[in-house]
Amino acid sequence: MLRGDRAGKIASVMKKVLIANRGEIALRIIRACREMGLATVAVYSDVDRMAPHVLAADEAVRLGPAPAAESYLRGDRIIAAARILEADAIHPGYGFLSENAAFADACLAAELNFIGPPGSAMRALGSKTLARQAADKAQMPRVPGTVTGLASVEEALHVAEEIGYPVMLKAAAGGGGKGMRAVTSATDLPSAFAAASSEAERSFGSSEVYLEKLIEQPRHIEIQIIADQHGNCIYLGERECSVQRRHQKVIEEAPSAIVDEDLRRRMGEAAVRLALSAGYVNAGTVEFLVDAQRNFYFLEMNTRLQVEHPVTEMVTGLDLVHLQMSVAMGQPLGLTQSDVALRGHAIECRIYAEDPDNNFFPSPGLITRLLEPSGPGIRLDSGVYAGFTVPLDYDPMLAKLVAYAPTRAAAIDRMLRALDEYTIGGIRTNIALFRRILLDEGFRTAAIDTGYLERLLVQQQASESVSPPPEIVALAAAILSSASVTASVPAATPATRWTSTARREGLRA
Amino acid sequence: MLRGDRAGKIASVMKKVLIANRGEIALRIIRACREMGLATVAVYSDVDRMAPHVLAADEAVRLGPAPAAESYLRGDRIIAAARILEADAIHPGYGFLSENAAFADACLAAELNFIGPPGSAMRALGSKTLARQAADKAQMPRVPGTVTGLASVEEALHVAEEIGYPVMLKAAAGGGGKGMRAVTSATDLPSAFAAASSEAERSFGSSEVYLEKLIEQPRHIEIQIIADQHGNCIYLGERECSVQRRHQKVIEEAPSAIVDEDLRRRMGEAAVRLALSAGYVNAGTVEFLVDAQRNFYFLEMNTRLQVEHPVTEMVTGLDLVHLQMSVAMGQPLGLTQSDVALRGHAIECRIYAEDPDNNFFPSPGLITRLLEPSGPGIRLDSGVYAGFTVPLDYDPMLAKLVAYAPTRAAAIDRMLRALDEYTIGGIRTNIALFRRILLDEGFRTAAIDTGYLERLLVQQQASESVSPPPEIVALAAAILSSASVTASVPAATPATRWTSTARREGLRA
Amino acid sequence: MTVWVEIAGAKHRVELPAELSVGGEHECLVDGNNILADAKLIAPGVLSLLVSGCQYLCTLDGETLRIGQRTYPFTIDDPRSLRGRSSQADAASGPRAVKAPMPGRVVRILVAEGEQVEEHQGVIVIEAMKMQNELKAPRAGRISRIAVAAEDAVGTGHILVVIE
Amino acid sequence: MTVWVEIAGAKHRVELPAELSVGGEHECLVDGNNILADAKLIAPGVLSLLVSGCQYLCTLDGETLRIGQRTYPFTIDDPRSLRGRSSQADAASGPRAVKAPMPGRVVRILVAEGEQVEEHQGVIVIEAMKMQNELKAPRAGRISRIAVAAEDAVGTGHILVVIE
Repeated sequence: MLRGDRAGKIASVMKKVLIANRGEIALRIIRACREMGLATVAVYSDVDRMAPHVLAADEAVRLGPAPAAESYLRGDRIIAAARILEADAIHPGYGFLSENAAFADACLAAELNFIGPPGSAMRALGSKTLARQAADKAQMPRVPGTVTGLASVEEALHVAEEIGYPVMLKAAAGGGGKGMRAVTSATDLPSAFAAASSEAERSFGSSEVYLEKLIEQPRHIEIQIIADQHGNCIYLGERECSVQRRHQKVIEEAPSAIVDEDLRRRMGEAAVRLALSAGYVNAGTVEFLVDAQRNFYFLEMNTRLQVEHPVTEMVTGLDLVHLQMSVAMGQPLGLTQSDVALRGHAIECRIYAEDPDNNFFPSPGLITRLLEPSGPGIRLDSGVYAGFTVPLDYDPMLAKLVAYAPTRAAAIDRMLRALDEYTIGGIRTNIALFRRILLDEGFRTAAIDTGYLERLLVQQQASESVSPPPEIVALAAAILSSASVTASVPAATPATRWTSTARREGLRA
Repeated sequence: MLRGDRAGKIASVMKKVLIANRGEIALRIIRACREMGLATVAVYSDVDRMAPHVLAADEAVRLGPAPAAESYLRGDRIIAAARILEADAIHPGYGFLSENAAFADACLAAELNFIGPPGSAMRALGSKTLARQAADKAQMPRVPGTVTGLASVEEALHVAEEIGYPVMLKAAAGGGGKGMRAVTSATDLPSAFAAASSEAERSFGSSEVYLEKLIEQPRHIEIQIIADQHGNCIYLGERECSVQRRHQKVIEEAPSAIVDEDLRRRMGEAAVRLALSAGYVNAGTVEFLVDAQRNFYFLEMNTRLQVEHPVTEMVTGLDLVHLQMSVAMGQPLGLTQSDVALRGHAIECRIYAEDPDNNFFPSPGLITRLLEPSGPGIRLDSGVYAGFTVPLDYDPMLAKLVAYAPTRAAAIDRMLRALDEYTIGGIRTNIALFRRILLDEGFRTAAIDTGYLERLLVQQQASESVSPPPEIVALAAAILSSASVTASVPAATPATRWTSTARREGLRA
Repeated sequence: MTVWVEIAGAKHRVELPAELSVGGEHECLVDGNNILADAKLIAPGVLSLLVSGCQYLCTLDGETLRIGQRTYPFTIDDPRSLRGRSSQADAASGPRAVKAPMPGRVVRILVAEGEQVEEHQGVIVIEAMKMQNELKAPRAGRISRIAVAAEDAVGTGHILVVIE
Repeated sequence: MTVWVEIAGAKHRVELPAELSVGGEHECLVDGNNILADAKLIAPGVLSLLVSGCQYLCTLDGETLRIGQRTYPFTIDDPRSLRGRSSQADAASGPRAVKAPMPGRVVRILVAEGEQVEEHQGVIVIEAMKMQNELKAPRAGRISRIAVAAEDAVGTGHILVVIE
């Protein structure tokens, strides 16, 4: 299972890592490198010169203008930078080039250690249709349906008849909910097929769609695996990510409230079988849908570190990025399945720059004030600071707030406490939305599925019981407003012409 | 073992907790209350109106002027405040009134639930000589020596002859190293006895001294216990606190590198026996000295929550303050000894406002800039914020930084990473000192005892290998200095007359 | 100093003493009721208000006040304030502009000048943070002006399209 | 603009361009050597310096510069700077003052005016943060003045005792 002599040679000299990403995940990886005594190289686009990941790195290289296609997606420039600065490894993070098999291959060709699976494993498991074939070979339960693209609407009608309505049309190259259509009867299928195909073509450059039985009110539960170069592969428990909006995860937790030891073992062993069948190395995640009867169905595999990996770290006590590096250096895992035990409960909230009160519009811009939660059981992986201008060019995730406690109920209450401490001024965020979810009886009883949040959002919001009297609110507003106009002395730490220029530059971008 | 009907009645109505403390521990307790749905009352002295614990509380009451004797030690005012604001419980934190049996009794008399042990248990275990008698009854190993005060120098000479030199003279009412003298021969004993007695008289108002065999190069290792009102008592593993300066703990960790399962069980069972023998309820710590042969000797019991409790929380996954509250409400522990397992390793650094480069002089004052570490495995329990003026009236601890990782080596390296991220501007701190300790081979190999740090401090400091070139340092100094004089525009968030006034007030205090 | 504060449709008259900066408690009048308040500014825009033992940590973010986790949009009617009454420009009749609700880039313009549109009909798509957002017509009418072109960068409040 | 910087006894001549605020790299001269630097002020007193690919996060705290975890005390010789050269007042001969190294309260005065003291003899005890600190005589001599009394509050640099 070793990746050959060349990979072995590469792996043996890992001293400097280039992090081909930005935001909180780049910072998180830089921190892991520092903890392991590895030097770090950050890359940045023009709007990210002052981003936290650049400030945390030992070295930094400009990639290009703001748009990702001209910067963070420029694999050629990233590899060139790694060679110039003599980095011997590249960590891709998530998103951007992390699941690009050609980039993984190019790294190998440039004698750079790509911290992730080999390109071949990515290809085998990256396409939804290929992955479904691999899942069948690994005797993994999956949602009934086609494993290859549908040639015509006639084939779609035929398959749908066989597996029974309702069914779901999905883009083969897709993700993020695009090119998806739920169909409840044969009459609706032809138009849905045309719409899904054309949306898939527009979004992914391929009109290929396939068809699956629609699982009603499914939960999204995924298994974290990690494999070394010596054929060892273990699972690190599950994460439940059923709280989603427009197919984007909003809250994740570990363990799942509905997964018991037996189900965990069966899902975990299936995930490990799939990974081993494709020669998988490094960290990966196998996603499943779980129905009301706790049947699980293979959904897809993510061949990279996931956004929500911290909840797994909290309940296993392990550090996934450290493990990724060790594995990439050719070291054996040093852990067997029986060494992995889950303890307590962890919840993660994805803090986004978006306005829940206004159609969830994105809200980039200057962060004028930042009060961050901390203390017992709280972990904050943030990618911003007060004075940083959040660019409009990348995804709106500002930070991940994680709460750990002995029980799920205590973790929820701890998260509420931490959210109360969290203030991000200058831009809109979804912090208040989490409060609403975490106080909701449905969430608290774990009565959640992938449609849960959308249902909650159309409900009337209950007003909270405790609230300051109106005259206190009026008084506070009056005092704070007066204070802001009676400013007459210079600030204790005067801003300089530089700062102001920098801010203007940031805002102009 | 129930504390009678009256205590039962009190315990059943816990809805609002007054926190009779300040700084990071008050904030930590307020956070726990919030997580448990309990309302909070902060108390403050004149210099603490803007302290973080006041800003975090639901209600706040002024106690008096800055000196602790006129504010945080005024039990009468604290109890009066609790009655006026209808709090039903008081958490004393550590220090101040936390080990004051009369205050615990006064709370009970005022029908307030004191979150800690009953006054009777404090009395039995609080005095060093009484505690040694209790330890003997509980068949606990202790350092050979007298259990009562020495009547005369003749008795001292007689006892020293019996147990063998070297011996240690200690003040019975003492603590913090005062009234202590090491004696290596009979010739030195009379003068040392006179000196220790008079120092004890001056420091503690009692000249009573006792005598123990001197344990050479001992490690300080302590056992955390928790007991409920129903006679259940368990131990939650050990903490090693051997890194001390002037008998003050500087770094603590859990578990101890030299404690194995068998030693942990023997020390833990001894600690539980002692607690049960005195009718102990709530959290407590039994301190031991451990010699090079891993013999352990009872030192003393701390009848309260300890500063260093977070390292125990990290490795057990439990929350000690939550448990304290549950126990005080009369609930059974809900845990047995076999439920307690240690996982990974945690280290705590006590961040002090003091200047290691200048005799460790205290350094109170305005915090002008604050960059705090966070991310994987990092917990920060802080009692300050940027813009807060650290008063000169209380102890110099600003925050506790805790690092958790699967192994001791990884926890050390993680702590180094976190210390690199930590900047406290405006006052001096001991942050750089921790870097020195954590890079020292002695600490890294756990070759530590209570004299370790003092020995390290007299050594020449090795210069670090990696360092920016001098021209870069000069350039940075030049640019930052120029920037601070060319300030020509108002700050983006102008300070107001209020802020400035507030800061002047803080500085004047 | 007297300030009028409008919160959730209700107007409150607040009288503040001239010098709140001196330590201790101050008498403030809210709608004629005396409130003894100990107000401390912790940082610009962050206020600790202590009234009858209750402590409120209040933060200001633009035109929104936050106390605990609750937020209160408000307006101030004070000649010395930087914030005047809310703009009356967006009246129900007359030309209505579709403005950018956030900074972003124009992806597609879905209408042409002179075209008649329905209320809630999509008129323009702008993109920020990998999200495309279709902006709708606030009322039925005729497109009198298209102020931007595809690929243009726009800031919050930037006028995109005007409907008459 | 030319600035002289003294670090660890060595003086460096630094020439900065007049306008560092425009984005990108700038030529700076340090001791005559050209350094191409991309300098960004992140916040007041916090600078990110990018030179030949290396990134240095530098923070200023009083007269001390910190880069990474290392600190460098320095002085600036620039007429426009707020910080002049370090004071020459503490010369080896002449009267020497014992100053408060921190804010605190005077606990005990261990000497009397006119008394002869040895070098390193304790002269005064001040207390802050629950710690008593005995301050020593910087040289042998006669106590010419005691400027404070027990229980006095003192600030950093406050003159306590003068030795002639």
